[in-house]
Amino acid sequence: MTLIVSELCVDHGAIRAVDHVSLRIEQGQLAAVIGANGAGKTTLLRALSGLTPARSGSATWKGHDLLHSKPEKLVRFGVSHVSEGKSVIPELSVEENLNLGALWRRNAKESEQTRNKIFETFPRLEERAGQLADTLSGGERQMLAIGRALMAKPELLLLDEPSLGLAPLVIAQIFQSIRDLTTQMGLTVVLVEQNALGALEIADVGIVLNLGRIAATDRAQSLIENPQVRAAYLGY
Amino acid sequence: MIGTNRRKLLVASAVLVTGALTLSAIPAQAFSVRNEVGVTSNSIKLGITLPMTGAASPGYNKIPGAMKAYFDYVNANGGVNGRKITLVVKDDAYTPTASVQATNELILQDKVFAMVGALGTANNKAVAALVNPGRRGIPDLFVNTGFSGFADKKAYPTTFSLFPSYIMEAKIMSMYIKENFPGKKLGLLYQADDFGRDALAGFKTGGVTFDVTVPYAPLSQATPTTPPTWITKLQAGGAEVVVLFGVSSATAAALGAAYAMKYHPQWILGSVGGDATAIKLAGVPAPLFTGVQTASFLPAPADTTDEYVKLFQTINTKYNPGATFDNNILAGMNTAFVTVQAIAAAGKNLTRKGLITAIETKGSTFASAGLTPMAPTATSHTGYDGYWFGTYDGTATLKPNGGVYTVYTTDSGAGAVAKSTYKRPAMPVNGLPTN
Amino acid sequence: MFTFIDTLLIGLTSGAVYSLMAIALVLVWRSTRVVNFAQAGQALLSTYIGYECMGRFHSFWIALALAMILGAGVSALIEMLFMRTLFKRNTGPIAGVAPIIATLGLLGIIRGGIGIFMGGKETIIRPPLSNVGFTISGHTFALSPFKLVILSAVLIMMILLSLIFTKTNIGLALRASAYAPEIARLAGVKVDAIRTLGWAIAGAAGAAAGMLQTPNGTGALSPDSLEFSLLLVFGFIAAVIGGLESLVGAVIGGLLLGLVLAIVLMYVNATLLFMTAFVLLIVVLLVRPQGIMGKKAGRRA
Amino acid sequence: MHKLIHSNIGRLLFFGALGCLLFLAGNRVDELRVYQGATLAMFVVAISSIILLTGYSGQVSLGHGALLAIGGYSAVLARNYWSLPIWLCFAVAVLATAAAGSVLGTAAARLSGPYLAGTTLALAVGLPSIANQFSFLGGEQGLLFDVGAPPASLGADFSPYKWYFWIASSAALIALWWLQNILRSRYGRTWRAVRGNEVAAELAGIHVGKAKTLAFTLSAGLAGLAGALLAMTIGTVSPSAFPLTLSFSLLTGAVLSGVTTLPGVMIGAVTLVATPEIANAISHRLGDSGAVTSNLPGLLVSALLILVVMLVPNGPVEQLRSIRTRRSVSTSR
Repeated sequence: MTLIVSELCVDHGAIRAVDHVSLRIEQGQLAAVIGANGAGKTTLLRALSGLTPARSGSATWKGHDLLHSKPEKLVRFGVSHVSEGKSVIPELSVEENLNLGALWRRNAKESEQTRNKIFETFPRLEERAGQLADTLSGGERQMLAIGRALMAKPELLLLDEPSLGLAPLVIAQIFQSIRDLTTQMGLTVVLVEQNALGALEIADVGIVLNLGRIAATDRAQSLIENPQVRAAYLGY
Repeated sequence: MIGTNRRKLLVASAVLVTGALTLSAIPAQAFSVRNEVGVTSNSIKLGITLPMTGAASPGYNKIPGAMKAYFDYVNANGGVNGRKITLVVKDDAYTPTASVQATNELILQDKVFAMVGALGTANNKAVAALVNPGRRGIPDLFVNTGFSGFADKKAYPTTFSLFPSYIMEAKIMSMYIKENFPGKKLGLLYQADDFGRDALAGFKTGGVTFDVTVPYAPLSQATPTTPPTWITKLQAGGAEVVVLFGVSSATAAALGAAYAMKYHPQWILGSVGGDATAIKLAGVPAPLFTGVQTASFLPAPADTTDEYVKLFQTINTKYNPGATFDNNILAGMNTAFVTVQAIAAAGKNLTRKGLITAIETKGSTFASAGLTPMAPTATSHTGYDGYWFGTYDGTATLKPNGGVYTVYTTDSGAGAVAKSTYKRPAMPVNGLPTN
Repeated sequence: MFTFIDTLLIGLTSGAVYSLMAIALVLVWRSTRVVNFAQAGQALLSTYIGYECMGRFHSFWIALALAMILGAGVSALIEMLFMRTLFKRNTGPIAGVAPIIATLGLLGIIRGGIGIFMGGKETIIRPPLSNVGFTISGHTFALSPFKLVILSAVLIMMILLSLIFTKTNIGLALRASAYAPEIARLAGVKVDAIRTLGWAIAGAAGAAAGMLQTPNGTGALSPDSLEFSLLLVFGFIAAVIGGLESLVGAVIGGLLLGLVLAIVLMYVNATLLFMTAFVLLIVVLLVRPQGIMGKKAGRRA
Repeated sequence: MHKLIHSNIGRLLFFGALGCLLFLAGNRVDELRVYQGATLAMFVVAISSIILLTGYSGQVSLGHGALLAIGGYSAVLARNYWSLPIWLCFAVAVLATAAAGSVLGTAAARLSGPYLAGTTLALAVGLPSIANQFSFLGGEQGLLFDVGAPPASLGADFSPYKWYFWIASSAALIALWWLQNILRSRYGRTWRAVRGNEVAAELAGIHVGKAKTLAFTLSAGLAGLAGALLAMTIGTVSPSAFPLTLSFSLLTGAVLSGVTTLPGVMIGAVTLVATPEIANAISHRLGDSGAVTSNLPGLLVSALLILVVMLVPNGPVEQLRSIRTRRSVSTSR
């Protein structure tokens, strides 16, 4: 139950976006991937969920080959990906967005239980269950996106920039829920974040990407304390 | 940026130059005028354009097969003066653009001796204006349209009409209605284009006024909204006799919609949309034809007592297998027959000029299946000039009213309508014209 | 008075036929964001299939069912063979236009193929129920048992399909795949299969349109008959008027188009058919650029 | 050398030289080819019009045939009612159609993809039927368009077809030259920006609606010219000269050319002109059955359309270019 990535390379046209990345994330860990814009964070995540084809290397989870599976298949192996930006469908209602995440499970009862649990975590979603997702605020949309991913009962959660475009207070709230979910549900989480400090504060381990390569990996706390990382990514 | 622009320009020039070179690489055809174009000592090449595909094609697309069958029959019997006739057929889908293109190909590429039976008013007009067979001296024989203008030799020096004009038809129909349905409420359903408007003019000259007139836009008969509205209008106007000047698909739609609304007036169909096989092909079952009347200038296609019909049926079975004998086949064969008659009349030394002179001088004595005479002269290229009326029975078989062909004749101008006294010349032996 | 009632009936019953075609177009649009011009060709092909089935089974209803099933199959096949590749390639300036153009090409191929193999043959489908209008107190109305079947088929299809779209899991998957294919995939929806399914349903609806309209008209079926492409144009106009997004809109658009056409043909000018359709479309779009039932600021295709 | 080609005067010289070459070519071939050359030039103009609209401003028109009809009819009316000299008739066609295009374009700018496609489709079906409503438009038969005999100074054997070819190719060359210039101008860049991303273009201060309307207007002007040329090459205008299939085949031509590349325009035009002939040759081989002969041209064009969209979606020219770019990128690395 370990996520093992080795020598992963992903090309974006003529540009190598992810360059020989190897990493290992243990079960139950929350790993924060940080780095500057264009460091290859999103591409790494998209490769892991089968959205972007990899050039070479390997990535396995529970013995499944992540690189050569379609995303809709990976969901069935317990890999859920919340993509960058507003990963909800504005034309659907909040409830429909949630249900979408559990369509493949075909077990209405189980799905309902999961949904109730998600409503407990994000009560705002329950209040707005019948509304179109289009009417939600940014933070609510992010909650909905994560909620939708959770509906699939994932074991590995790939989160892409959940803090994007949100107000500081809301960010703190979202980060806290991510931490809580990880602990409560025993999830393994890969969290890609521009907001490096916030991400490292809740993470167990941290990975710093630079121009597609791994610049540093360490326990999150150590990275926060690392003067070079602080200077380059944490801004103080 | 400059680089891409330059490359773009270079590519553009390369492509254009290649295009130009390709064009110029095709050698200009050498000129050799020993024989008349399209004629050799043992062959004659003719061309036709007509809709073989598209909305206007059903029915008409049987014509070339019938013409070819008759030519094959003639060829099998030694041809005309030892020359065998071939017919090159080009589809124009009933659009003038395609007619012009196809006629150009026939004349410039296939190098046909003459055009014969080209179909459609707008198409023939476009061809006459642009390809201009007249200027080139190319005979444009027996065009398949009732537009009266083509008989005008000044405007169309090499074009010959075959059909009576739509104006003649409407004038004759006026007389027929006045004689047979006096005092009845009259309705007219017509295609709102020159074809229908020619008919309107004819009815005006003929002195018939309609109580209800329903025009329809060409092609609109194919939509589910249109045909029921015709019937509702005619019904609301109380029309007891309805004249229909439209294409067969419109006739079919009208008969079907009338049946659905239990409306049973006396139908009188114009000759264009009055062909039973085309209407049946468009979905009307035979019983609906009972009592429907129509006009024609050829004998009824089911009239086996007619020597032409009998011969044409035999030829059709042998040389055009699989095609049901109907009015289109009859018309196609007759056009081919008149063509052969004309070519034979032009003599052994066949030239385009000679052919035109032969039709102008001898045309009115030509043998043909037509029950009225053809009337070409040196000044006017008029074709047949009359009609008879018949009634369909429950098996969609057309029979002349009263069992005999009563032919009315008139002209496209203000001339009166009269009963014809024309006696058709006997058919040449075996249906092979020799003079 | 009778004339006016008949005008309305003509409008509604012919509008129902446009609605059928519009439903098929809306289904494809809703599930894949493509305007499927091949729909007319598919309907033609399905109706020919239905005609062959009638020859074999001597029952219109069995033929209708088979035509719908096989029509769905053909449609699914088209999606898998052609459209799937085009959807995948969503870059380049032509990406938005390519599917439309491909469907135009398919339309040409289907019509040409049918022309070569079925051209010139006499193919007539007779209605299974009387198409003669009901007679009440001496007047025969422009509404027949068979036309009632068409009207109810339209309503049933609209209600049934709307329910499928809004109330079922498959409907949810269909909508999600159309709006946001990537998110749908990440949520575990097999988007490719769902899209094929959307096309299949549309193929069945188009087949129903062809099978019902042919005997409703003169009954004749020919590759050259403009019926189906005219139906496509009018069906498309109906769908656009209705807003493309909504099945209810498609039906409203079709009925409205039929009614306006019938009224204009009857009371204004009998030759104005095509212009009327155009003017109606322009008027509706000027007032509501997204169509009657369309949502404002819809996603770009 | 390339500086010369890049400059405006250079381009003018280039197109002039091209013109001379074309006219020389026109003297070398037989009448049918010359006639086809004129048709080819007409298609070049019509397809460029679509390329300008679809390829450079991202709007889809399924009804270009209707714009051609406006051009054709206005040229013919100018000739028949005002007896204008022929070149002025073409100018009238361009202006009248551009005016109609600006009205349409204003409406079109409000509509997104499928709604615009629907409107233009309805226009293509609806507009030609107007001719039936007014007698001065000649009804279904249409009106004759007499371009007039070639000037006597060209000699007595100078055939009318060659004259049409000269007029049509000059018009096509001028249109292409003008189009090249405008696409390189500020407007060209604006349209590319709009096509790329409307929102981004709007943020960059581009008035998207105005840019689209302008593209529609100019495209309509070109279509009007093509319509007048079409009227000339068939000698007449009538509703049936502008069927829905014309609109579709123009779109086909544009796709075969590659909707984003002007240089490819010849490919589309040549294909449209040559297909019937190729189809004829094939069906002749297959034994000239009526059904095959009649349906093959449509089938061939459609098959070609699918193949291009599936295999070389951006057109042969663009495809070649991108292969070359890719190669140069990979060698530079």
